[in-house]
Amino acid sequence: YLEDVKIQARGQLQAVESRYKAQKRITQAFELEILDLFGRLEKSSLLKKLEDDKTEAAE
Amino acid sequence: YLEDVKIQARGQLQAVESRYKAQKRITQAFELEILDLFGRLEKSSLLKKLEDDKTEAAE
Amino acid sequence: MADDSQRNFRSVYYEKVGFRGVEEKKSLEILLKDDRLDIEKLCTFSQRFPLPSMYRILVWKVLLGIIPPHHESHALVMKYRKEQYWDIHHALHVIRFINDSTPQVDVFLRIHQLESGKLPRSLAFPLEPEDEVFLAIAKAMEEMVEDPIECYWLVSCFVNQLNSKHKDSLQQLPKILEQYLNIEDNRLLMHLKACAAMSKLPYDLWFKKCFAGCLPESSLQRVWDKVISGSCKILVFVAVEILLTFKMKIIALNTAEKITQFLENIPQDNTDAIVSKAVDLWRTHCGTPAHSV
Repeated sequence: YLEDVKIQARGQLQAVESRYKAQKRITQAFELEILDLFGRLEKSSLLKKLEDDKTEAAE
Repeated sequence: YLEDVKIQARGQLQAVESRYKAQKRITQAFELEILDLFGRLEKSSLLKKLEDDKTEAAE
Repeated sequence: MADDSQRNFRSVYYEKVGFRGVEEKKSLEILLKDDRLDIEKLCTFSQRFPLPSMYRILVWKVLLGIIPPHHESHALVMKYRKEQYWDIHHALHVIRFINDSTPQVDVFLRIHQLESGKLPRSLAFPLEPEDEVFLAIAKAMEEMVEDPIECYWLVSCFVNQLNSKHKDSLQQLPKILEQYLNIEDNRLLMHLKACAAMSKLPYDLWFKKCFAGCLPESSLQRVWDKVISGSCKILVFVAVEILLTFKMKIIALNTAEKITQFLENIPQDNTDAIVSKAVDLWRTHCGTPAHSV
């Protein structure tokens, strides 16, 4: 009977652990996304700056 | 002793639960950041588009 | 043992005279009534008999470890599974990998990729061969399972099972196929070899996708019963029976390309009989199914 309780507990624990691991994967994916978005934002503001400079130089 | 095992099992379950919740809070913070970055990126590309249109109109 | 063989004889008899499944269904119901499900007995059952369709999904979920043996925990564990599904689903929305019009199977793929740490950096990346396998299995499973969350878990755990437990055996299957084809129909094997078709048979469709996209779902699920309960060797016998069934057609074709193309699109009207024959052949060659892998 004791064995039974242990097996039952393990069954539940596995499911909660899997949910926790998934949440961790999400955090990792979000981290990458944030880095990527920062990169794109910087590139776009750099581009903008370059264009502004060009426009100024032309004027 | 059986009672013991049950208490232990519940303790483990709760520990993973609280780790899950902590992780979820991180995810939520990251989510806000991502939404913000998307917003800024869209604004900057919108701005760029507006300026491009202006330049084209001026030419 | 005597009891066993007698029972086997009886159920074969029932199968023949059309009472198929009456006794089996009852014995499965008894197994399913246990407070703690006996995984091994459930495996043995589904190795021996076709699962009654009303219990199939439940048995698959137990065998694939989606729900644990204890009845008492089923509701709680399914609640966790659901939350996990929606957590990832929502996250994929946030990073714009899916939207409201993304087809269900693509949603499943992205969830599975994220869970296994294989989400590509961009949506534009081409799919990997393993993604194609996942999608084929998901499309077939979608036809069998109504609830999307249940369906996702079944696909994901089935694919994981194929990639872990069955990985080595799956690679052996083409060779084993040749062995059995040699026994069953040497002339057909010679023809396939003469056309250099043996190396070009649709092995990915047969053994990696487990016939998803090849057989209609009603036949397919009877094959998957055996795979999920532990035997991937059944796949070889389904392939052998496909070859035997369409022998005349195959003999008439004389290039590997034509043969492969035909085998990738076999007629769908006779597939139930093919699966039944494959199960019989598997029994003949592998003895008591419970002990074969």
